[in-house]
Amino acid sequence: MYAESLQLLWPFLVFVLMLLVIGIYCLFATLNLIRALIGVEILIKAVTLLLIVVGYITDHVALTQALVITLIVIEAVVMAVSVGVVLGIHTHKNSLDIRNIRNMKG
Amino acid sequence: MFLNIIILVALVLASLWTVMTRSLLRSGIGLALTSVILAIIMFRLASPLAAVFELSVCAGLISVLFVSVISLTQPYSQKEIIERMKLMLVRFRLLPFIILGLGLILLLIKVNFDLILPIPETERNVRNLLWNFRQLDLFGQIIILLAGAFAVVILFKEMRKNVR
Amino acid sequence: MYSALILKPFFCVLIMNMFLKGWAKKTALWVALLLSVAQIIFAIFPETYHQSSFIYVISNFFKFDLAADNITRVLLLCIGIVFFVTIILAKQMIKDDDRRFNFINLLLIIVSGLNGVVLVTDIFSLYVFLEIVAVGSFVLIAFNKEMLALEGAFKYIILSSVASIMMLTAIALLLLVSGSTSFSAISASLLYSTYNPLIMIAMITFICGLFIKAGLMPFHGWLPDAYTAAPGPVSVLLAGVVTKTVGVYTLMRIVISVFGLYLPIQKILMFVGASSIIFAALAALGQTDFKRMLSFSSISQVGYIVLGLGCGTTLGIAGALFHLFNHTIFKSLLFVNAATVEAQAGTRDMQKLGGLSAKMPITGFSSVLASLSAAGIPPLAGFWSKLIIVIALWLSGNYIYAIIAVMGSVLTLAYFLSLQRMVFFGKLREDLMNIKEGGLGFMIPTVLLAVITVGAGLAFPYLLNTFILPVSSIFGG
Amino acid sequence: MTDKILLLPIIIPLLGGLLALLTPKKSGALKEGISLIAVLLNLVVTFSLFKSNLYYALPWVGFGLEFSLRLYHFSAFIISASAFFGFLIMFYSVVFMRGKQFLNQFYAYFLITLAFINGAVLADNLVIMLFFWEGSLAALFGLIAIGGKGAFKTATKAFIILGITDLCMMFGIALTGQLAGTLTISNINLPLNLLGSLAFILLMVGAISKAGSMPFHSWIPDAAVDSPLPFMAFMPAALEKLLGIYLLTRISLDLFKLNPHTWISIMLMTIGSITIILAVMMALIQKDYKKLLSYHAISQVGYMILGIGTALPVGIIGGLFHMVNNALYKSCLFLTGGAVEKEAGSTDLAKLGGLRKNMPITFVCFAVAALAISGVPPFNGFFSKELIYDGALERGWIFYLAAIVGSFLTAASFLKLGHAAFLGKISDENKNVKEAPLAMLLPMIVIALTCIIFGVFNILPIKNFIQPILGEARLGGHNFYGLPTNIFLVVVTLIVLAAALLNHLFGVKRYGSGLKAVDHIHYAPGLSWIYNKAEGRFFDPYEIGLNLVNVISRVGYGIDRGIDWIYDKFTVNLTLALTGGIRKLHTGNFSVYLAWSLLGMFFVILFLLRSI
Repeated sequence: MYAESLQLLWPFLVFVLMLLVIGIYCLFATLNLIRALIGVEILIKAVTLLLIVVGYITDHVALTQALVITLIVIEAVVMAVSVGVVLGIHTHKNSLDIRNIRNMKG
Repeated sequence: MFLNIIILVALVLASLWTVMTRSLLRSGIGLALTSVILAIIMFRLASPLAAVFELSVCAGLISVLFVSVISLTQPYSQKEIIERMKLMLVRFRLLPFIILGLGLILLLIKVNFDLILPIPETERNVRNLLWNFRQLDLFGQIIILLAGAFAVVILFKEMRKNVR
Repeated sequence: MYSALILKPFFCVLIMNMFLKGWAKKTALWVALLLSVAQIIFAIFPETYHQSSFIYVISNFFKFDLAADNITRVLLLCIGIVFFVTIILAKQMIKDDDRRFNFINLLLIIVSGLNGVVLVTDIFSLYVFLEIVAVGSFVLIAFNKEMLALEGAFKYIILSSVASIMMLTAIALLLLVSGSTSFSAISASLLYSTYNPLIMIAMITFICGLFIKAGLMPFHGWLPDAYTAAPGPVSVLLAGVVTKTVGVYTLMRIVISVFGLYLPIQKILMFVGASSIIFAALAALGQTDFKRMLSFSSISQVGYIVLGLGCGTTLGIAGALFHLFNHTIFKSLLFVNAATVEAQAGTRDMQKLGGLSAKMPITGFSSVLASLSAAGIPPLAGFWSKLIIVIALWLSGNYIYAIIAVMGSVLTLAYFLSLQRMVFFGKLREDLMNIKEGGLGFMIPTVLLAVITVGAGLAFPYLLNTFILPVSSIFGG
Repeated sequence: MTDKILLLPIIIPLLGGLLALLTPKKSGALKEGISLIAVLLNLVVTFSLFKSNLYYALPWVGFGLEFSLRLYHFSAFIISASAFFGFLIMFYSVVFMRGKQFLNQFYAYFLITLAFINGAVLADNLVIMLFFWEGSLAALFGLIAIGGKGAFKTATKAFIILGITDLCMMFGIALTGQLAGTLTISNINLPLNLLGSLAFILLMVGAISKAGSMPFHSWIPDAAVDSPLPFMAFMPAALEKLLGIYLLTRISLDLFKLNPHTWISIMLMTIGSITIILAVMMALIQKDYKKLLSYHAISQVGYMILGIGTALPVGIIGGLFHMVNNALYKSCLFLTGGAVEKEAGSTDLAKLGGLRKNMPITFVCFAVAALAISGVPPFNGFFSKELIYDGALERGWIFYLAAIVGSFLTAASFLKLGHAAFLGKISDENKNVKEAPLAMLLPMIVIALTCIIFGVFNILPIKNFIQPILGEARLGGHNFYGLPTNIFLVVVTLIVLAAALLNHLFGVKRYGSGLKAVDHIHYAPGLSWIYNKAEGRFFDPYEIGLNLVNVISRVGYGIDRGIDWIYDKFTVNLTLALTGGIRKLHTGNFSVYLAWSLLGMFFVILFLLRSI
């Protein structure tokens, strides 16, 4: 039974990897602060999926669900704070362009 | 399994659309869509409670947060928008091909994980498990919510003062 | 009884906000000060606390799985000291009652989170507390809502989130073999599957996440910006304990007691540590912003700690721990000096400063002490910790790394000398003629930290015995 | 109890220094009292310990580090000597420094230096020695830095140069410990094979840079201008020589067995010879009292290194004796310089002149010390130089030649200095200059007297202090005190000295009309007719010789500045280029930072998968 469920791992892992690549690519390519946050969101979605899949495969569903619930709460708080920071930048510059936050260099 | 794969493909497509769509508003809605599809997968993988949370918090709360922020900020002038459209397309043009290639190649490879899986756990009730074994996490959630409350106080409330 | 360390700051925040808000706005400062002193006393004399006191009865009600050894005590002490210093600085630098109340609340939350990070025995709870500290830090960096501060906070948010993703991925993959998230279960299950590539990747992903949080050289991009842009007290807190606890201590704990010291991991740690030492020191050499130079110096010093850890011997880890403590003290001191200079002179640009030593003798002298300690000049504390690390590297046969460590020391000296020359020595500029020594709120932390730096250097043999022993106890059991 | 007394020479000055640092700024007398009591106690303790053999070991932090101190004839000799100089110079500085800035720090650093040097000499463990050694470096930094404007830069320069050489020493100690398997000095006895030679060179670099040899010297002349003057008499002239040469002797005699057939011996002698010639060339063209002396402080180290480098008993005895003598007359010279600076207000030779009448005692002390450093019999410098010549001639005429040429130039430059400062006509502004106060004269007189005593009764130091260092076995029954045995060398020396005098007289006659240098007849009445007679003949060779000397001096100057450039510019520019590159990489764009992190992780994973 273990071996059988282990075979499920690879396809799921591939999709998790695809989501991760989308998120990272978004972080690299975007010129908009909010879209950068959306990229982070997609990364978190990928990890959530991975946790659920691992719980399903190892039959630790209760544990992973508990972890995922905590994770979602934390995600919400982090996003609220980040949005606050982005709004702060917007009040200063009246723009969401990512090139506004390259003042500190060297 | 076949159905699972289809839903997963839908998930990836939704997230691609989220990242690549031109309007930020649509991007926020796309995020909600991604969350909903993820919740469906969670239901199918025997994790209903997590799915409910995902639906209510991520698809609900966070999407509302994003959409409201996007509508609060009028990001660009008209000229800027046109200029950025082009830039955006150039920058994201590669992404679908990368994802497609990556997915196809990796799915075709057959990988065997030589793992010894752990023994299934005995406690099956999520609520009992959270309360009995993961009390520290619960407590952590409360603290971080408190921190979030202060963050909102500091970052949002005082901001109003400054703007006026 | 350790759960009280997490609970007390939390309940203070709760009670102050729910029932006594009007009264608490004036007194929050003193409550926090009291808590910090209590934490310092607890860290030094853990036996003095009575099991039967009220707070412990309450805390026994919670079923927290916490553990502490002597390394933890050192970290608790560091947290207590920097906590204390930050409160006094906040009293000096934040004048508005409302804003200060918010600051203290967040500070208490961060301390609660830091104590949690230090004490937990579960890898997912570790992640939760890391996030608590991170969220608190985001807000505190952006506290003044100046443009640069928001910029620093945003970079920190993105990089820290990516680090969290890495750690969560690792946790999920480790769950595949362990079925549990507690340290003991993971380390037990790793015995059978260490050399499985998937597990190897999981371990290294987790470690890389911690590298980002600790700000080691290729992973450090956010750190100088965040430290530079943060308000004075927050820089002290961040540089003094936050990155040290969140990044370095966690790295130590995970590598020593969960993953175990495997040779490839050791090699990676040493390489990353050495590259941090050299490149960050070189980057620091060219800075003109006081705090930015200190931030790069911080990266470089963390490199020493990781180098000592990667060495893997008892001596190396003892040296790393001792350097962690020393670094906390002298880098906090330097950031306090930076805050003083910025408050008094109105600028951090070192090219616009000069000759301050004549007008600000205490600040000038203490910064010389801290710089010399950081550069490893005997008999200050920094010399001993670096010496132990170098000896440990030499004895374990890593001659090249030992040489790099010594070379890094020379570079450290070089940039601190240029800092001293630009800020405290030389000719006093005319527009700074009326500058005065900072107020009492600056001087108390300065003198306190300077005394600890000198004292730790002189009482070194005694301290070493209290540092060597805990490390060997970890290896023993 | 008895062996714990070894801690006293370290603790007394250290405590005194800390107390001096803590005394209030206004109570000048208290500080002076504390400092004087500390040096006096130190003197008493070290002298009372003089004949004893003690060993004190404190089980310390473990892992091979033991806090062990060892007192035997050599270290007892060195700490007594440093206590002697410390006492006299402290006595002198109490008056000299009065009214200057940073008095607290001056006394504190002075005493702490003394404590650390005592510690370094007594230490019987290489790491403990390194600890005290580095500590004295930190105090040195402080002592230079309190000098005044420009002093901080000089202090930094000294710190960087000595820091780098101490780094070499650190590696040397690590290597020695590795080779010998122990860090306890008295248990180490290594052969000079390939690694051994490397360890020797690394340790040697630390030792000779402390002593101030070329090419690690360039901070000393700068410090002479910027730092307080008693510092110059104390550190570069006396204590650093003692410490550096002490270590050099220890590593040559005890840690490694240096013998005349090794290339290391040749290398040491070469370093010594080059230092002698180049530094004295530089000294010749100086126009400042202190700067001229400081170049001599470098040049004299060359003799000591040459002497020890010969690896022959006669040379080593000569080198050690020269170390003592140099410390005596060089500190005496610096003290006279201090007296002149204090009274006349300047050390620029162009502004001085004719001070002989106003400051007779200072002049006499100067004359004694100058004669001693030039190697005129029967002063002490003569005897030590003769011993070194003897050793050098045995190893090769070229080294002897270098030494004798150095001697000639030394004598010439001191004639010039003495003439310009004390003889000649006094300028109007210096008419009212008075003799220095008694407290400043006393140390000079004591040291000058010691110079004479060590010369006339040279059996005293050589038999009691220096010969025991080598031990009976190496001496092989020879004794090196008394009059020089090699008459040929003595004759050559005398000829050279006479030539220097002649040279000087011609120079005065030819160029000194502006100075109205008739006074040189007072200086050497018996030689005036020789001078008159030889004027025509010697005119051209003198001119040519002077030009030649000038050219060589310029070359020496170039080399000196070149070395300076390496320290000052090259390393700085290299680091600046690296720094600029790294700074350019920080573009402020967070996706760049993210890319570094991910690339870092990628490579780490690659490394890991490869290593499985």
